[in-house]
Amino acid sequence: MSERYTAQELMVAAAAREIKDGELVFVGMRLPILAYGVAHHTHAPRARALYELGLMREQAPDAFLGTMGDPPNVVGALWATRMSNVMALMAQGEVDLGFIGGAEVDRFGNLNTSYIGDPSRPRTKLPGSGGGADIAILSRRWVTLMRHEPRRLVERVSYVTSPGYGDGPDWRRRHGLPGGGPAAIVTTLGVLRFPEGGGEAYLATIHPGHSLEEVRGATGWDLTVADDLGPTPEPTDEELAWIRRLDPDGFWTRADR
Amino acid sequence: MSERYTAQELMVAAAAREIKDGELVFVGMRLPILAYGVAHHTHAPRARALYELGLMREQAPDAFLGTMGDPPNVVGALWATRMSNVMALMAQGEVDLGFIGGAEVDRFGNLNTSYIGDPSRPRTKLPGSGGGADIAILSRRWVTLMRHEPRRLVERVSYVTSPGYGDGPDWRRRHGLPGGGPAAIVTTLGVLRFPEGGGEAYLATIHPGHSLEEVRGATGWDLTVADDLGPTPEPTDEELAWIRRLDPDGFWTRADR
Amino acid sequence: MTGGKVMTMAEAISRLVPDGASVAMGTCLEPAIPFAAGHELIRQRRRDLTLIGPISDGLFDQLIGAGCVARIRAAWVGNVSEGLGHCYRRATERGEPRQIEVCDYSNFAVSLALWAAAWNAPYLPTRTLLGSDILKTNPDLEVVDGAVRVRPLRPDVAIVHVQRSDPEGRAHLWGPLGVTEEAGLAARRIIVCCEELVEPEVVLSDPNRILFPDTKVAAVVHEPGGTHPSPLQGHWRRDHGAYREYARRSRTAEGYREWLEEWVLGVPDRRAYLERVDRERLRVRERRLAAPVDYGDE
Amino acid sequence: MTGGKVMTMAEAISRLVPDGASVAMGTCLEPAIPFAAGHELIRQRRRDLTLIGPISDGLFDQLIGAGCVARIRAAWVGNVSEGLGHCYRRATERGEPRQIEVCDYSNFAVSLALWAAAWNAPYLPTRTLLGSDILKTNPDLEVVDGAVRVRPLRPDVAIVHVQRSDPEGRAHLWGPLGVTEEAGLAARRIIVCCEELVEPEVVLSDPNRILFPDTKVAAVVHEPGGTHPSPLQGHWRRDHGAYREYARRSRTAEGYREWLEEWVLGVPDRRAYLERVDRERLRVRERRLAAPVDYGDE
Repeated sequence: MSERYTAQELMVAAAAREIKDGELVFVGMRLPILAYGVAHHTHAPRARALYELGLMREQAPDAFLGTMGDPPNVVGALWATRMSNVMALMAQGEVDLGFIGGAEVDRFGNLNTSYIGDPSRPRTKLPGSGGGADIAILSRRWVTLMRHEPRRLVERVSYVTSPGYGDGPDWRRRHGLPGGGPAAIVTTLGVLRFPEGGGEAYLATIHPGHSLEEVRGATGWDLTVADDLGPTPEPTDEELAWIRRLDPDGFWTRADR
Repeated sequence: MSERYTAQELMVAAAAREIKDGELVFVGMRLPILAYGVAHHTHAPRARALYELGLMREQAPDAFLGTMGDPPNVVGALWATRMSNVMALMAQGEVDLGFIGGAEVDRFGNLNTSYIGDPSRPRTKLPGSGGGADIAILSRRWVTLMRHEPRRLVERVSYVTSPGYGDGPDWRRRHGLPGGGPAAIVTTLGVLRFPEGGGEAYLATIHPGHSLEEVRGATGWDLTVADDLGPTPEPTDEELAWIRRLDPDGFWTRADR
Repeated sequence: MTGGKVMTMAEAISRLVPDGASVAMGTCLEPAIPFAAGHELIRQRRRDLTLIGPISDGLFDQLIGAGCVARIRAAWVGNVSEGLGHCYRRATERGEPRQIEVCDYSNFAVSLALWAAAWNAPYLPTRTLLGSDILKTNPDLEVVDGAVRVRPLRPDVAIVHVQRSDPEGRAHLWGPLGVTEEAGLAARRIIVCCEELVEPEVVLSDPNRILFPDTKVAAVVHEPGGTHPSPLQGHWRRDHGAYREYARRSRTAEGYREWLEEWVLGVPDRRAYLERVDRERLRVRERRLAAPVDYGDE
Repeated sequence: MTGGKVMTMAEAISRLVPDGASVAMGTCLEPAIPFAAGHELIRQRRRDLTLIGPISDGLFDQLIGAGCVARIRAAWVGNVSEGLGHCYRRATERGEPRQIEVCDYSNFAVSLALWAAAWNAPYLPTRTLLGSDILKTNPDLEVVDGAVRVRPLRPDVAIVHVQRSDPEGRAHLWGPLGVTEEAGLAARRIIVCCEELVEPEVVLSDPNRILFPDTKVAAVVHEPGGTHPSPLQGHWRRDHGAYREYARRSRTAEGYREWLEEWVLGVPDRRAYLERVDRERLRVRERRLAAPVDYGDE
């Protein structure tokens, strides 16, 4: 860990880099809102955002957003409409990249944001899908962000809210899921990716200041590691400047978040 | 026939009286637009109109309308929206009365506005359903207006665009049609009605100046006649005044229309 | 103003509507019909089109008469104030100028078919059309378990005329919307014809009034008066006389051809067409401004 | 202004939301949440409600904690900026203050379920939710022929907060619409809460912006500030601090009860509530007016 930036700031920068210029991005709650803002203001000025509550934008407001529904996110929008209309675009395969907040993920990228334990009397009730399942099933590829802990990165999630690759590469096709599946898991320790065509997550980069042993110890399955495993690039000064401008009080990116 | 009014004016007045105050009326093309205007300005000031192109009104504009989409029909509307939204209300059973223009009708009130003869090479190609089939199937009751000729009032239509009572009283229930079915056929010679619960049309009133023999001769089936067969009430002076105000050039109501 | 996706009608039709395309038009029903686009299709002698729409007040009849059309997917084709569509009759009854295939719908079914395509649903189930013979003359409708399954209709192009758009196709339309929103969402691409071409600030000041995502819009054509003889709220009243004249003259194939020569083939573009119309009689002069709306955010 | 369907929040809730009712709220997602209506439901000790909505940013959690709720039909329940819903957790994990039933949806599925009800369709088929365990914890979802059938959701009441309405309930809402339109059309009745109660001329000047038919609207409540702590375009920013405070205090059942006493049970109505909020900090001051629109017809 560096004193230049917090783990959250590194995650936001890493998430932002998943966005390619010109893409249509389905932006979920919380950190992804900030990631889209950073991407727009740095390397992806033409990336567009869709928000499930019914907005399309081609630029991020130069303002703090606690939620996608904060008033500055409406001013300058290219379209303020119904949820079903933005979902329509995703159902048509128009969304290149979606972001989903995660609570628990497994080696095949299946996400659980619903129940830990028996759904009829769960040990922990999580908030639920929101648009997560829709993004996981319908977008061309998607990325999730979460804290890297053994209880979060597990061998097999007990409840699949937002399907990844199910039990292996062919599972999505067999079940008729139209979208492409997860592309990356950005955690507090590293970035996990999936092989072309789907399958099991592998560790692609480790965040500066962390070790492979630490990552393995914090992962609930026997983690595959990329042949070319390297460090996650640090946030640039420009990225950090934008993160701090869009989140001036560290609402999302303070070290204690 | 009187010199006080044309046959078309009598039809409009008779159609207007089918509208009860406070009802929600699905207003079709052409004469029904005028009928709603007359009803609103005379006995049914609180009747509301729905127009399939996406309008709801609680008053008729004091202006000539060639179509429901003429600009005066939008000013003062209670709702300007999508077709599917006004159809939603009808699908929910909220529409008390619908009007459908007819080309050919049979004894059970089935309407054909599509094909005379074989559909693959019709003798006459009529314009089609428009919203007619939707009204016939979904509204609580409906009324059609047409010229009274043997080629129009036929034993059995060759193509059912907008279903009436099919082949008898139980037909709609058997086929799952939610709406109530036809209530009246307003013609140039009289008004035909249907028995409670549906079934075969009978002659309820004859327009002044016409005889039962004339009506029977112009009907393509052996027409049942009401026990209390009487004359269709003439248009009142107030009704005629409104008809002529809303159709000042006789666009819809000249004798040669 | 130019730039963005702005082009002439001739360019838009030439680039975006090939022979054999399926085209949604007249999606507001009686108002805002893109006649200028239809006439350009005729001038460019487009062939084998599939026309999609709820009703068409005149335009589909003209395209059928000109031989542009192979297939109709609509609820109604004719002339709303005058009645039958004479070219439609000649094509279906006698195969003149060519045979066309008709897939029957009701208005609601057209909308549902477009929503099915917009949402990428395999079909939408409804109780409308139960008991109608429309089920027999449209293979894309099927009764299963007591409901009619309406299969998706995905137009290659939707052509709409709106009151205003910016050069990127952020379009504001007001008045009755018909099936315009679902047609735009269902279509692969949209051609926006606009009465006024405005700066982006104008349309972005009211994002709730933007009809559909500009990502679908492939061309913006500034074509004032492009809806004549159909009306456009805030701009033009309906030209009932022109509809009557068309109905009268199109009663015979010869009359139709003369009408076509006079009003379409013999004029190079919409500007020249409008010079032949007594437009001032139709122009809306009184303004009725909507109450202001405040999108303030801070 | 009075007359029409105007009544107080206490009257509207008392007349239109009985015990056991199904209620759609929070249909715009994060903005325009009718907190004032929710708090009145709590004060009137409504019981056995079914809550319907896509996500609920705080409100459903509060109603669950107060024991008003028997069933949740939603895609997400929690606190968008803070995370988990602590009352939701206590109810589902430990049955405190009572057991609740959860029917899981995704956001898109909530919308489709409402559209199915609006169109009176038996279900709507979609490919979303394929492969998700949500299919196992919601009996109103079923996979048939490779598509998920989403059955209709018909709320007894939809409660919406809009920027302005007239006394008959012709409501203008702007900003993100979420599932508000389909919730209103699907519902048997609508309660419109409005920031401004205006003359009919204001809303009728822009009929395209009217949300849904006033025939569905049973009550109009003039309740300025009724969405706090959620935002309302043109009027109020989101009170992130209030969300944080609620998350912090509701972490324990005791903390929640103290919060409830202080902010809901101990205040008679919204006016009194707002006196406790530092509102000026949240008020939108800058105006951003939409470009004018002309509905002229002659």
